[in-house]
Amino acid sequence: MRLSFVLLSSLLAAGEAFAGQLSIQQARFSVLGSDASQLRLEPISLAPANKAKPVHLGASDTLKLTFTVVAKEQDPDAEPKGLQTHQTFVRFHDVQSGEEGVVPVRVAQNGKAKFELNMARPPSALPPTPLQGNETAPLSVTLLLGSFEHSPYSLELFDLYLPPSQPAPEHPDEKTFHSQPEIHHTFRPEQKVPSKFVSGLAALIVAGGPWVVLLGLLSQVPLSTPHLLSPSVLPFTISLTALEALLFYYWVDLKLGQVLAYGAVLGLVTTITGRQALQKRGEWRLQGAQKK
Amino acid sequence: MATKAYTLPTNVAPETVANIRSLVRIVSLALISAAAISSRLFAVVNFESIIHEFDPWFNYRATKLLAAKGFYEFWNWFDPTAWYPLGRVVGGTIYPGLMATSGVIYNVLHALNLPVDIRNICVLLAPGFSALTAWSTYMFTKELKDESAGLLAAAFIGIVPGYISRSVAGSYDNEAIAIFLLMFTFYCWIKALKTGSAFFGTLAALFYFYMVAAWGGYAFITNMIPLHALALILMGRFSSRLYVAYSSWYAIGTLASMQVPFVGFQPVRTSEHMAALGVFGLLQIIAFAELVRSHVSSKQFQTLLYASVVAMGLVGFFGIVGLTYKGWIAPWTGRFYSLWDTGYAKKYIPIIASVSEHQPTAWPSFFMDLHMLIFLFPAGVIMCFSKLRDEHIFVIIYSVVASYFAGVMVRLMLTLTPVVCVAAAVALSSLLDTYIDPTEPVPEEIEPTEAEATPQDPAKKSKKAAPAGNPTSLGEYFSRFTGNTNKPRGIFGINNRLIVLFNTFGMLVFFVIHCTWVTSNAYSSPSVVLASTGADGNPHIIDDFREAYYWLRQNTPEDAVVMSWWDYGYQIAGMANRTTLVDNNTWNNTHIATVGKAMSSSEEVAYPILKKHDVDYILIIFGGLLGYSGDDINKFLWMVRIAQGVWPDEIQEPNYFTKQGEYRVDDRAPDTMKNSLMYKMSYYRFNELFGGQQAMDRVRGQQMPKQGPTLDYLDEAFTSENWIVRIYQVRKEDILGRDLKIANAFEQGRKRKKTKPPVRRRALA
Amino acid sequence: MLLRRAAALLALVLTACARSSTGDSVLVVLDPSLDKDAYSTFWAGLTDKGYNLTFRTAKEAQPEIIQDEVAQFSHVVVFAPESKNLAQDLTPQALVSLLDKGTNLLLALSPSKQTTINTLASEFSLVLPPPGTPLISHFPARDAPATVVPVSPPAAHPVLSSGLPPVWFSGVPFAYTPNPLLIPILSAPAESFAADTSSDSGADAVFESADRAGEGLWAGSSLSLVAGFQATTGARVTFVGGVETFSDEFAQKELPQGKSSGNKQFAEDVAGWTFQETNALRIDKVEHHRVNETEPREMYTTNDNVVFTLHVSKFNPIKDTWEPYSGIKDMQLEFTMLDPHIRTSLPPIPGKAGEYSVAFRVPDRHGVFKFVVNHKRKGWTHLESTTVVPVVPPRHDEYPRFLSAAWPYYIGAMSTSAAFVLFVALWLSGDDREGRKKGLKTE
Amino acid sequence: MAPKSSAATKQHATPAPAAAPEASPAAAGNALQSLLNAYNQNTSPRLKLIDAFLVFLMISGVLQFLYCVLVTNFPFNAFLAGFGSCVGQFVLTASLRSQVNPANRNEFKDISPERAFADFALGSIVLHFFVYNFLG
Repeated sequence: MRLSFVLLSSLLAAGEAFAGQLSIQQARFSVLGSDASQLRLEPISLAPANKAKPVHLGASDTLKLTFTVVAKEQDPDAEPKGLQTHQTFVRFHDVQSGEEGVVPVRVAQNGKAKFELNMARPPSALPPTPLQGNETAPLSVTLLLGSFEHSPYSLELFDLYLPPSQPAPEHPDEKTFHSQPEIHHTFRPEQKVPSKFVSGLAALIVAGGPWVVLLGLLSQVPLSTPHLLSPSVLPFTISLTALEALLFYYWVDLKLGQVLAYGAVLGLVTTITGRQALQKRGEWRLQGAQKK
Repeated sequence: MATKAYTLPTNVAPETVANIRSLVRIVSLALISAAAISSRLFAVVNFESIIHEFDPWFNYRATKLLAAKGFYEFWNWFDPTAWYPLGRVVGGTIYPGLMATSGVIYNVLHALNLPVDIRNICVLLAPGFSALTAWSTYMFTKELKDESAGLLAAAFIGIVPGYISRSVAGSYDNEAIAIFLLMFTFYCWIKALKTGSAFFGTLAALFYFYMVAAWGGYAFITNMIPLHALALILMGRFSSRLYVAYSSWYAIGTLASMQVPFVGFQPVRTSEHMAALGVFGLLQIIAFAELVRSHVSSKQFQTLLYASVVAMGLVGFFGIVGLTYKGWIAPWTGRFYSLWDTGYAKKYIPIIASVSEHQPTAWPSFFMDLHMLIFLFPAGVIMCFSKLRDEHIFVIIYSVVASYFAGVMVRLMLTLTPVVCVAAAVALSSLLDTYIDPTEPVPEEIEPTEAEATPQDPAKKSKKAAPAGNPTSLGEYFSRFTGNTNKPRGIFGINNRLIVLFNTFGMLVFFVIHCTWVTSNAYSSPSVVLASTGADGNPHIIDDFREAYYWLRQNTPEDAVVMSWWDYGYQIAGMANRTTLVDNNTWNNTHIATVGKAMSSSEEVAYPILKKHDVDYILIIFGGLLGYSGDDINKFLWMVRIAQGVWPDEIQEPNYFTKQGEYRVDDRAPDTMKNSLMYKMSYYRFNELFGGQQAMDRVRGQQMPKQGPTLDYLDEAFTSENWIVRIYQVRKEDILGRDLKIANAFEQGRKRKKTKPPVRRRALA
Repeated sequence: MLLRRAAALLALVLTACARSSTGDSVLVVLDPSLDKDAYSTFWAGLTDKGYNLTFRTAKEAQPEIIQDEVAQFSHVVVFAPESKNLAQDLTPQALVSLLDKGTNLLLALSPSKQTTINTLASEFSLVLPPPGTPLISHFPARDAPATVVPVSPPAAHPVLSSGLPPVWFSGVPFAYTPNPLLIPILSAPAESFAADTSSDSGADAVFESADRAGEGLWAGSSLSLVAGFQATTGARVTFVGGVETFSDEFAQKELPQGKSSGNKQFAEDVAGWTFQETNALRIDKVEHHRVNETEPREMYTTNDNVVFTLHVSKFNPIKDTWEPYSGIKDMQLEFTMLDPHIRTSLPPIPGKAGEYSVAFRVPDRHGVFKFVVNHKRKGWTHLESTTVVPVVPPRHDEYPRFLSAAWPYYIGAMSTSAAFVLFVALWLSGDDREGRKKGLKTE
Repeated sequence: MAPKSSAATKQHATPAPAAAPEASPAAAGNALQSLLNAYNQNTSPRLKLIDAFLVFLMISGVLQFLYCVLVTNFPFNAFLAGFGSCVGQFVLTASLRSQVNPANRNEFKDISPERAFADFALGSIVLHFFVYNFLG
């Protein structure tokens, strides 16, 4: 804002510094189709107030711009004469992205200037106009006149809509210089576990069912347990039970090393007790055999 | 009184004979063990007490950790320096049996105040277990025939190269203990089957568990035993003994095998294990059927019964098939397929095919590894047919299966060797029996004891005599018998016997000589240290590997990441103690393919890959100067293939061949080859060695291009004495964000071409 | 107006004791032809800040810039637009290696000659027009030559102090290829352009120059006049299209609309940024630990909840100290293995100066992960920090036990062993006379 | 296998069932009938004892299997342990049965009932060790 104000004021201030003020005459622009058919032809008014309506160019259309560069002399009634200026540029500026391109215009000695923008062969300086949604951003087209003798002149011509191009080239690392989209890790879903009730029930069944059957069957079998407490057999039973208990306790909490150590000791005891218990049983069996 | 070819001392009490016999047996077993151990020490004698090859280095490293930190730490070991950055859950991806074994030995020795270095335990573990193997083979063969055959078998397995190749001192690998476990498990199985005792069944299960914990080859047992059982069933040899033996083995063994984290649920999930499960089920059904059949005598009922049995069988079978189809049971793994279709691996899983020991066996190596056993082997198998007890059937099946596998994969020669030894021993010992047994054939039998008494002595004697190399001792040994005999000549005459016997002993002698020679020359090289003979014929040690690894250890930061082809991963970890991308435990194909891609693509393509994986150094093996053929350029095509398997459109194998389809490294090599990172790293500055005249690659035997390759993204960091190991450092990114090629050009002061202001607008493609 | 003057004065007084964060020694390399006193304001500004300047001409080799691989000065100024090449130790390579050693450079391009600096510029992705094509602007109309251009600095720029009045510039403009390390500080006015003609008769030449060598017209605000560059080492370089920007003349020269130019302040700002006075950040400390713990872990377990904390401070040139700095709102933390598995914002903790912290749940995937902070913003020191932590699966005893789902199995196993015990007892205690069975059998 | 398997013994002096060769279901029906009778008559209580336990093990095994199939197999190791313990114990007991069964004496020459029981005990203890180790 401030900047433009400065420029403007400087422009006005420059009035007396130079031989005269540059300007243009018989300015008009036209849009030609690919088959040289004239799609649009309008004169350009010098008053910023009534700027021309936006211009749309197709991929193969051509924008024609013709005008005469003149210098307004000090005394108003003098006939302005055409001349060649040092700087006669057309500036294309994308206000949103700041992209900008400046293209020179050839001016004849008599100030006649002709500019063509053929979208079939666009000049390399033209700024990129990538699609935004289904539209390209407008380029504001400005005419710049500058010379060493006269004070400069710039005129905003119109807004120009060009066919879409690729977006402006970007350095691969560019994105790492801005904050990047967040990434969230998707965790594996939790193992789904049946309700405690169900598994509890099942546990009860597994615990209860077979035992009922077992006891039922055992009740059928004529069992005689004469040696249940006989000193020769009991130790073996006990030591085996102890081993089982140890293993169970291993599950509850024991380290492998410990269980192996205790197991070794118990195993030794068990072998001894087992040996004599089984010998005893062998005797019983055989004597039982002899009995008959 | 039967006529005898020669008389034996008769005035000896049978029990003294028995005692002497057992004494001789023990002594000879001891001597056999001694021979087995000592013949495996060539490696230590020729070189030094060092861990060999590749995998052993990892096992060694793991064992050190186990010895230092204890079992539970070992079990939970996560190794962040392997497979960077994926890391490796070591506890869950190894067979801990080997480490556990030497860990136990270590702790026991230290408990006895014998401060033995863990390294020496690892180095000497294999020879130690080879003695045990000899013993268990003895036991096994004893069950087949008799002690004499057992001793022969023990002697054979003790020194046969086929087994020594995997168990020399320092080759600290799973096979070292696995073969012992294999034989002993089989022994227990046979024993259980013979006696039908659950005790041996349990024992078999326990050793099976040990085997599972020790070696991936346990699958061999897992399928051999069911196969045997099935064969027996089909031959109508079902018996309660079989039921007892198999059930107790399978029930306990399977549950036990699942305790090994690496195996996990496989025994109930993968097809490799389904045979065992199926046979188990079948046995239950048959047992039931047998019981009832023997019990009821109703025609219909039996038909009904058979129908039901068959139905059950089918249901079970289709059940398994269906489950496999539904994916509950994993189908066969690739390694398994490659056993049936040798071309399979090359097509679908190059990573497996690339392993040298997975290549099919070359015929000469059969003779090299087994020598005369290879032709005694069939004879032994035939003899098994002659008396066809259950265990003989086992041996027959074993020999058939193992021979096939040995033909398919070099490494499976190992599983063949024991059965060859057993069969050969059976054959040879019955030969000896026939010719030494003094009785001449007469209707009535003589008591077998004497027949047995003699034969194993000459067999043993020969083994003892042979290394000394004077077989004449055998001669005078026999004159003892012949001295006081004046028997009729003829087919049973002593001379004819002697001819045969001498030939046999001759063969034995040559066998021993061959084994010794092969062992000392072929199988004792650590491959970490290479031996060569200089121009003057003096042995000359090439120690480039350790030189390079120690350079890494000394000159690179602790956390440096070293990229190399997977073969060297374990060695880098073990000797250089640096982080690696891939190693010999080839569990992640993609990661290996990534390395393959980096190696086989051009610098600018490879660089981002290297950066992404934080690679600091690249290590390659280059044999071109010395003619060391096992170098990376020769392995290069595998890298390409494996990479192609994952990125088919970026890496194509044909691009690395010339138009004529040759694999060249000279100026006719295609550009893809010349630009590949591996090529550049291998031949970088190679020309300079030849000062002016054209460089020569001694492995490929090709003239190198005049203009050597240049490197923009790597710096040569180290090259070993004989150029076998070359290490490159990966450049840091340019501080001005330029491409390193340009940065280099700038550093060398080359003019950069004038750049134009960028064109902002580009037409839509 | 008065107020602003006063403010400027005050600032000047305050900055009097300021220093760079990387050192005070400055080497100034000048053209023999260049009049040192014509830049007295600039030198004075620097010395007032506390820099000690060492002068040497472009040709003489003493004092050396680098002695056995050690940079002798923390900053180097090269104002030598007239001398085509500099002394032996000032080759482009040497200057780049200076950046590698953390030395900052302030370099003036030459509008007329192809000097060392001009060739060096292309390494920094600057594209210069052919020699002898200075910046020309006929806008605004003014009583200064067309090559002396008032340029108004951008309204808000990380390097420049805000509200800077237009700056006189005379020299060469340059284009640049996109490069995030490059920070355009002053870009040419839209109406300006580069040309080698000095009269309206040159119009055709200007027109033709456009399609000469396909470079197009060197014109418009896409060109830059002063550009900074921050190397990945953190060292900073500034290229100035024309030396005069720093001259006393321009500092005093009045703007067309009669206000004093912003050159002095501009020069100070540019030098201040280049010499690491302003926008200099650093990471003091990185902490990570489990939630409800204080000590960092050797390795974390999957699904742990982890807190990551970063301490950042900023250099205060006025006090010449590093102060905790909480001003960064868009800092981000990545938890990376090969690719970032988690990227989350790392906000400053209110109340704790200079602390940025976030808590997150470690992915359920083991491997060697890295806490990565890589905060790069144009004009600011890049904050990069990488901390490696292995993430491991739970230990064998860290898994949940006694799950309700498995009750039946537990019970089953127990009842089996119970049954076994009972069976053993019964079996051993029972009597088996073979007689019995025989008896049964025979009947 | 069905419970009947355990409910069968290997004794030869079985009274021939009164099953006439007719439609197989009926035949099967009274064949089973006769089977049961035969069993009840001439099985020694000790074998019956064993059979009772076999039934017990089978039922608890089946129950666990059902739970696994119908409800959840989530701690799969626990299932394998529980189920495996039943199956393992079953086969071990079955082995014991066939070993002590006097009818099989000729098959197991060198295994006395005591030896058989010792084997059985050893096997079970080892089995249970692995079971508890795997139970998680």
